[in-house]
Amino acid sequence: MRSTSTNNEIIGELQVLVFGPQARTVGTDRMKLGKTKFPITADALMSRIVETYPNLSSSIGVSRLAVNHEFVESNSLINAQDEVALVGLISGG
Amino acid sequence: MRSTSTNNEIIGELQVLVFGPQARTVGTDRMKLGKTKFPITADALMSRIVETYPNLSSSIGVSRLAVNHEFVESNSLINAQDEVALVGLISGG
Amino acid sequence: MENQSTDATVRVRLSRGPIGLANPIMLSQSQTAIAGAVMTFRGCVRSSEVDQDRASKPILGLEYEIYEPMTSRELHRLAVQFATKFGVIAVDVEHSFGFVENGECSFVLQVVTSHRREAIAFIDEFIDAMKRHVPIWKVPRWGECELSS
Amino acid sequence: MENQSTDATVRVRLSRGPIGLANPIMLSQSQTAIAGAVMTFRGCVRSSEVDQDRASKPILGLEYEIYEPMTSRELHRLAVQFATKFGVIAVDVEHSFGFVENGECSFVLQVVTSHRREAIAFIDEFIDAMKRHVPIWKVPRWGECELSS
Repeated sequence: MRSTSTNNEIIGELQVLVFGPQARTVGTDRMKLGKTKFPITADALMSRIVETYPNLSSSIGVSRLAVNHEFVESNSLINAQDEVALVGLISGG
Repeated sequence: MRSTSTNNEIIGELQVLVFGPQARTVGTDRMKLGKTKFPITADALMSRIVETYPNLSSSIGVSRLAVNHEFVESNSLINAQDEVALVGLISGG
Repeated sequence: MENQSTDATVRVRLSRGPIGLANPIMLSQSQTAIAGAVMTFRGCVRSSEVDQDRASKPILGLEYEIYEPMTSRELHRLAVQFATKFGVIAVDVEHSFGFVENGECSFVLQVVTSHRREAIAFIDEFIDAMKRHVPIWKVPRWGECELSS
Repeated sequence: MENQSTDATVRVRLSRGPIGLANPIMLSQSQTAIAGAVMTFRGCVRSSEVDQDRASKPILGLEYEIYEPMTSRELHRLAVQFATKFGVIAVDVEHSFGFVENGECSFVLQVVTSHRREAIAFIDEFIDAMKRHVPIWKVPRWGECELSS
């Protein structure tokens, strides 16, 4: 994670882990969102993901974000050092 | 089964098999109902069982009769040569 | 007592004494291809039973009585009935007769279906029906000293 | 994410590749004394899957992906949650990661309770919750020739 800090505001690239069918859809297991302003809410991050990877638009509605291995609410704040994963299209069992 | 026949009416002893807790209650696994008039309905037989073995009155309500290894309705007719079993207080599993 | 047919493989057994680990149901290749859920229920003997006064008392085990061939027939009839109802692929029912010590199992029900929901519904409804309709009786062997005077 | 405690024995494992017959849950003497119902659910890979066009197509198997340690944690959290809800004695969860060929099993859930109803409810609700909350993904390996040009 490379980031630059200006007046307490951190701007940098955010990597979001992605798995399974969604990883096949985007062609990577590590999505990269450049010039992300931290902190960013989960909701805002979801919007940025779909903007950057429009192929995910059909499955984003059944997806949630996990931050540091825990699901977060839509208004949770994500910081530059957090590990972020998109958890969608799960199908255990 | 010993029986005597008079004018198409058969009178004889009917043996009714009994199992499990009910067999313990009556102290036998083969109840004997003397001077039974055949054919007799299942309902009438149930009444005779309770008259003869009053200790069964608390469990007769959850009991059914099986004739020749099949459950019968209350108005079914039982004949002298049938194998009759009282099926109550069952608890498989 | 309608005449039912089913494509399910149905097996029923009565065994003297406790039932060990059940042998897995053997499936044909075409059955395996659609078998998504395999469920096994084991009913085991606990170390106490409720007596006539509704008090919980220690037992050594349970004595199971059956009434053959009616017991096997009723088990088979119910297995076919619910296998048909839920589109079951295969079912295997095994029940003990005679003495089963506490800690041991007296009943093993295995069912194979395409999806979980049918397997769960089959097990639930089959056991309910078995407890109402199948001639199997249990008698506790109480754990307290029996006077042998 | 409340902090839950339970007296249940809870075990969670993730295993590479298919899961064979599960090892029975080991119980203590005091657990055995009250264990009346032992249920096992096995989820197995069928020979076809529905593709994006809703058509059923043959597969060689399924590739399971997990996201550790979150996958284990979520499985454990749900096992404790529903074990507490249903007064479960012991639960054992095993799930595959990596490739599981069709005909093989990828998920085994064992639960021990005093009575049948809690075991059935546990299995039903745990699996529902798992399919909603636990990060496990499956990707079909289609059975048709893959061009290796």
